[in-house]
Amino acid sequence: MTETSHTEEHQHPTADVYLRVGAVLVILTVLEVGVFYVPAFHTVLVPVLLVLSATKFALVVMFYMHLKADSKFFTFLFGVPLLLAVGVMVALLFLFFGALTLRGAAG
Amino acid sequence: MTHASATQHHTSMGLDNRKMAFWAFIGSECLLFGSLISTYLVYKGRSVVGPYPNQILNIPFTSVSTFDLLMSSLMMVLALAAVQRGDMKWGKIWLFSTALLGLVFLGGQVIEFSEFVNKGLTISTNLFGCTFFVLTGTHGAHVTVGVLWLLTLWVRALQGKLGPANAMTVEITGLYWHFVDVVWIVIFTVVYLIQ
Amino acid sequence: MSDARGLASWLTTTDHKRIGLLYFWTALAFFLIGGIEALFIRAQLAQPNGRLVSAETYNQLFTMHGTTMIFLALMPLGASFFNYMVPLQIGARDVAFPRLNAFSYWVFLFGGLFLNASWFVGPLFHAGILNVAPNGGWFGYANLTERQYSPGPNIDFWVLGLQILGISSLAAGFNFIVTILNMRAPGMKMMRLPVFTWMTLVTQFLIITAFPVITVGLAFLIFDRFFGTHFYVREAGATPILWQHLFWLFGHPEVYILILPAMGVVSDVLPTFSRKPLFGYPVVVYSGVLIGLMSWGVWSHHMFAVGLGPIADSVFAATTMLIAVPTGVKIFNWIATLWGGDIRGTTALHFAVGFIAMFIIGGLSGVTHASPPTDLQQTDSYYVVAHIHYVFFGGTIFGLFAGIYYWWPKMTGRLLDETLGKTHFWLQFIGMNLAFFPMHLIGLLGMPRRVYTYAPELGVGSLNLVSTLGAFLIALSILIFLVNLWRTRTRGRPAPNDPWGGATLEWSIPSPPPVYNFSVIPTITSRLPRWTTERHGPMRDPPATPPEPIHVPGGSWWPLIAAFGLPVLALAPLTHTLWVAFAGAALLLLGVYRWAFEPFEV
Amino acid sequence: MRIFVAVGRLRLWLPTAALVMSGCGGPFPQSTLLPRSDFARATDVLFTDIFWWAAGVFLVVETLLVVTLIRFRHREGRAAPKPTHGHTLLEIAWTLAPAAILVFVAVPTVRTIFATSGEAPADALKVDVIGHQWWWELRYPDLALVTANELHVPLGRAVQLSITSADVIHAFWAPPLGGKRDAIPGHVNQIAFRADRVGDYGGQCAEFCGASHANMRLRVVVDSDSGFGRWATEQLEGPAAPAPGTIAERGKAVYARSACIGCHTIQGVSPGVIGPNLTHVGSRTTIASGLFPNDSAHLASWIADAPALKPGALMMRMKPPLSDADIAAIVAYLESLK
Ligand code: HEA
Ligand code: HEA
Ligand code: HEC
Ligand code: CUA
Ligand SMILES: [Cu+2]
Repeated sequence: MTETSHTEEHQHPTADVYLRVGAVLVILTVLEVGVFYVPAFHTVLVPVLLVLSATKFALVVMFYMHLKADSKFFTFLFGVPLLLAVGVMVALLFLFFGALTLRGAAG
Repeated sequence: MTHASATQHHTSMGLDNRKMAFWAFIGSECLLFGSLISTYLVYKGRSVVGPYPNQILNIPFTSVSTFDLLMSSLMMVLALAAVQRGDMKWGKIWLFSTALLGLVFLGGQVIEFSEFVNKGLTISTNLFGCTFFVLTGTHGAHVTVGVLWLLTLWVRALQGKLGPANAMTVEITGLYWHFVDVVWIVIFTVVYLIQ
Repeated sequence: MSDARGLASWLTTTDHKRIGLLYFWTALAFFLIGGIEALFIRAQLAQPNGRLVSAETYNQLFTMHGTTMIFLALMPLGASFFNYMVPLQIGARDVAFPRLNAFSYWVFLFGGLFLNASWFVGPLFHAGILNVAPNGGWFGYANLTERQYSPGPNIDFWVLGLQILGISSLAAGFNFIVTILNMRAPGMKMMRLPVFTWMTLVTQFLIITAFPVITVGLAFLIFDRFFGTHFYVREAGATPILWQHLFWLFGHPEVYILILPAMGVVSDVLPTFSRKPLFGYPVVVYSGVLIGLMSWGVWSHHMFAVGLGPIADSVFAATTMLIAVPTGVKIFNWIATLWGGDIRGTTALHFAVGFIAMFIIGGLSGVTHASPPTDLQQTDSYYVVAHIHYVFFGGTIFGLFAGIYYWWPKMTGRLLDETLGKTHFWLQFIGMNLAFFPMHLIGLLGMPRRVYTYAPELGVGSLNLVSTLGAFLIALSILIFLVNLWRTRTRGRPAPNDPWGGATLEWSIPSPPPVYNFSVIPTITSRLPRWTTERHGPMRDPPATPPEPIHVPGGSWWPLIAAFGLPVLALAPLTHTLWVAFAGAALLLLGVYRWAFEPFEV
Repeated sequence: MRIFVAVGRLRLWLPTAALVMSGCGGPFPQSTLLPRSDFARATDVLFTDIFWWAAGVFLVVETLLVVTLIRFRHREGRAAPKPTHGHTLLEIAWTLAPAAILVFVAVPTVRTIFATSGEAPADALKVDVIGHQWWWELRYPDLALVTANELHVPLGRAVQLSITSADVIHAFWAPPLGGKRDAIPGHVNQIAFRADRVGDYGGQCAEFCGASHANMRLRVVVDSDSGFGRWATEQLEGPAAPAPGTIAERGKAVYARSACIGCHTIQGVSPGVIGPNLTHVGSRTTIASGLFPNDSAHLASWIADAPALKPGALMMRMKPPLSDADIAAIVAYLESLK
């Protein structure tokens, strides 16, 4: 937690940047759907999709929601709960699908 | 939405009160959607009767919806940029098109839901129905609130009550809208593409 | 408006101090209700085969006792201090969002009334009075709480009521996070914040992250009960264990939500009365943050009997035991604060020390729970009930009473009577040990919790009788406290700005403070602004009259109206009437829109 | 480490203290402090171990607190205290010390977790335990034997319980034999133990399961090996046929034309599965999951109006009501089913 007492006017990106990010988002979405339909990718479908959608997620958050340029504190305010949510998700998946258990009843 | 602190100029961290509250709210929403998505995932493949996801999810249709929502996010940032530079003509246009694309998305969801119901999948048919409808329905409810909010701003703009001085209000609306968009990015991948 | 009197001025108030008082009195009332429920429980269990209440009534009593104490008494009592003290401690004129603050209070009040209305509205549901109150326990385990096994409206009241209360806590959470981070007086750096404010901050972070999880869990249950979904229905392939995970993911952070504010109070009270700065301030602060973070990784320790498998059990045992470390660190720092001090045995100090002494017992029984094999013999027995009450009663309640005796003069301008106060303390101290210590043995001797009766052969009759006597001794002590409050209204010694010689900002202004709190916003140069330290002289207190006029914002009806929409909304599923839902939504929308566009200045 | 376990065993004062405090004396049929199986002993040893660590911490910290309070209490004329702000070494010390103690707690904990995880040798006696609102169904799959509410196990032989539920969540708990496991619909949980003393122990459902949770009790009878064999053989026989002309025979006829058959099994007489199997109900010592002694008076009032005796009992009042004579006949019949 930093002590910023002065008001910073954050430099928001220009419309140009917004458009370019938009284009990348569209391409990534096309890729996602494409990967889904190409049988050759089926073995690596899940990791590829996860990477692609995480990239989209990050792009929107960083550029459209300005987290990249805005106060780091907002990143903290968003990032910690996000990490908690991801942690909870991973933990529950482990608990339910027994990867963590020898003979867990929860699954 | 509260203007309680609109006139608050000095803050200890140099950050706007409402914006900070809103980021905290978004953090909180992460856990809301995190719990919903976790539930969807842990119950995946546990339905004891059909229809099952691969029999019913319409990928081309939803891809279009996804595209639509992404574009609405783009409109939203353009609206913010316009309002910030005081260009209220384009501000109004972009605000309205954001709301419109949101409405299109909701329309798509209505079509999708009714098609599923026709094919025999309701909220009480099986676990897939329960988790799918509650997750996407919660998302849809967020979109609905967003559309109402955007239209409110648009009307204020038409009335001439929205200008660069309220850019923060538009920015916060945008934060909400983009967050709803990123949630959809996750849902689209996790629910639709990873079957 | 500022000094306005009359009912309307309270209904529309946005002054954090008035809202704090509203929270206090409401929470105190709910505490008495929860306590009376506990007395019925104890009277029933005073001997084997008790006949005072029926099984059904008993199940409602302990469910409402737990729910009331946690959500309607302790959380809001904490909230009353957040409201009243946090702005004063950071040198602010109000919270960041005063109307949102009023909204939180009204939602809490309506949620509490909604839950407790269930005691009386049985006839509306073709049942007797005292028949439709929630009866599934405070953690409402599915699938017992599904419509199939709980057909009546009992659980409906519980799920809908908790959903409403969650909104109140969330709204307050965002508000206080922003208040603490952004409304600090110049120079009030984070590491100069009073520890109470720090712990409030951590608590609010826990609230805004933990409550969404229970919201989702409750929403599933609501859908199951009203709309035919199967989130916890085994026949559909689901499992009731999902509810347990969602509940305890929330439930464990929740217990720290309840203890951290009390730890904050103790950290403020001890330095004042030993005339020594808090020992290891940064360590106390960081350990609080750490406790908050770690509380997210231990939830399955409530589920050792579920059979998650040895690896999961081991992992959760380890994370749970680890929490003892930052907690212990706090305890040692408190003792080190007292060490070498000039300890004045005021009532507030008695309660703060009582907190330390009793909380250790609760913490240590927690560690015996943390070991899964031993917990298999303890879980769902009275041993857990003993643990709960040592941490809640010995911990939170003692801490909050320390806060009450400490801050009462600030809040009302009158000092509480010290003799009555110490009588209260000693009776409560003895009473709680009589009431709750035997429960360890009762549990180890094999009495499960949540039983309305037990067999004489169990051999725990006398122990239960002792426990019941202890409970009534606690009741006596609480009566003395109430007498003290009552007498003080008129006969209490008027409080100066600073009756205790406190180091923090709230003591620099009159008791009770004027509407605007600080005639001049102070500039802070030290962690102990009002004390002389090696490097700093004491600050100059703000002048009695403001050098320039201070504008105080007016009140608003809209938070109250918006809040009222929520219980109306909740009535819709209960009464199966659609128009009620529309009415509720309309009220909420109307309130929010008018509130958003109402001119309001700070 | 060893030392502390040894010291721990000395903590026999705990049950003794309980005896003294409770005054009424007598045995404690559900005590966790009088372990009667390997499982219960393992957890008891661990508990003793942790208990002493906890007691040590308690003594040290509370003593420190009290000494501080006395030594530094306010006295007139005392000089202003020195404003100390902290001490890094101290902080490190009181972080590490508890952590070190916890290692001594955690290691045996993990060891015991694995030792008590419910795996039994292949030749263990298997019993399926099924929780119902508010009674226990007990099945011995290898013996093709079904009974209720009174679990018989042989001394010294490994027993494996597979625990589940037919409706809501319950928890199986027979404290002298070991810790509880939840009975969860859709899941099977396991407990393995080897009883080491003949006796008659109490147990009880430990997870809140509705109106009569308090009344969902259980008896565990640890028989000698031969005793267990005798019991099993008896249970395996068909139901005793009442002698012609007796009141019991009339009772059988009343039973066979009443609603009872819809819910209860009596081998060869009725196939119901909602309530407990009554084939050998006469051999049980209690009825209604350990609530009442199995005598004619209780049986009669139970059959007349079960929910009046046990709140919420899912055996509703018979409609139309049975006459007193009919009830007496049924009671005689049931009592004949040894
Ligand atoms: C204010 C609330 C509060 C607090 C602070 C705690 C604190 C702790 N709790 Fe507790 N707990 C509850 C409220 C709380 N609990 C409630 C309400 C339930 C029951 C819910 C229900 O079922 O209804 C429960 C149940 C519960 C369980 C589940 C029991 C069961 O149902 O089977 C467990 C298991 O691990 C547990 C563990 C702990 C631990 C390890 C701590 C630790 O944080 C304690 C740490 C503190 C200390 C250890 C003392 C001080 C430390 C020292 C002096 C240092 C030296 C110490 C050592 C070396 C050990 N608690
Ligand atoms: C959160 C805090 C909290 C507090 C403060 C208390 C306080 C008390 N609790 Fe409670 N308790 C819980 C939280 C709390 N409890 C929870 C979470 C459960 C688990 C519930 C569940 O299983 O679902 C529980 C369960 C519980 C049980 C177990 C029930 C069961 O399992 O069957 C018992 C039994 O003795 C009990 C007793 C008491 C007693 C005697 C007090 C006393 O300390 C109460 C003292 C207060 C008073 C006595 C009030 C004073 C009133 C007056 C002086 C009268 C004045 C009257 C007027 C002005 C009109 N509690
Ligand atoms: C609606 C189903 C139902 C009917 C009909 C019914 N019972 Fe039952 N019975 C039960 C259930 C359920 C229990 C277990 C109740 C409990 O212990 O909570 C039970 C328990 C009993 C017990 C105690 C068994 C034990 O070992 O504890 C006896 C004896 C008994 N029933 C006899 C009868 C007789 C005789 C009739 C007919 C006149 C009858 N029941 C009709 C459901 C039924
Ligand atoms: Cu079955 Cu409690
Ligand atoms: Cu916990």
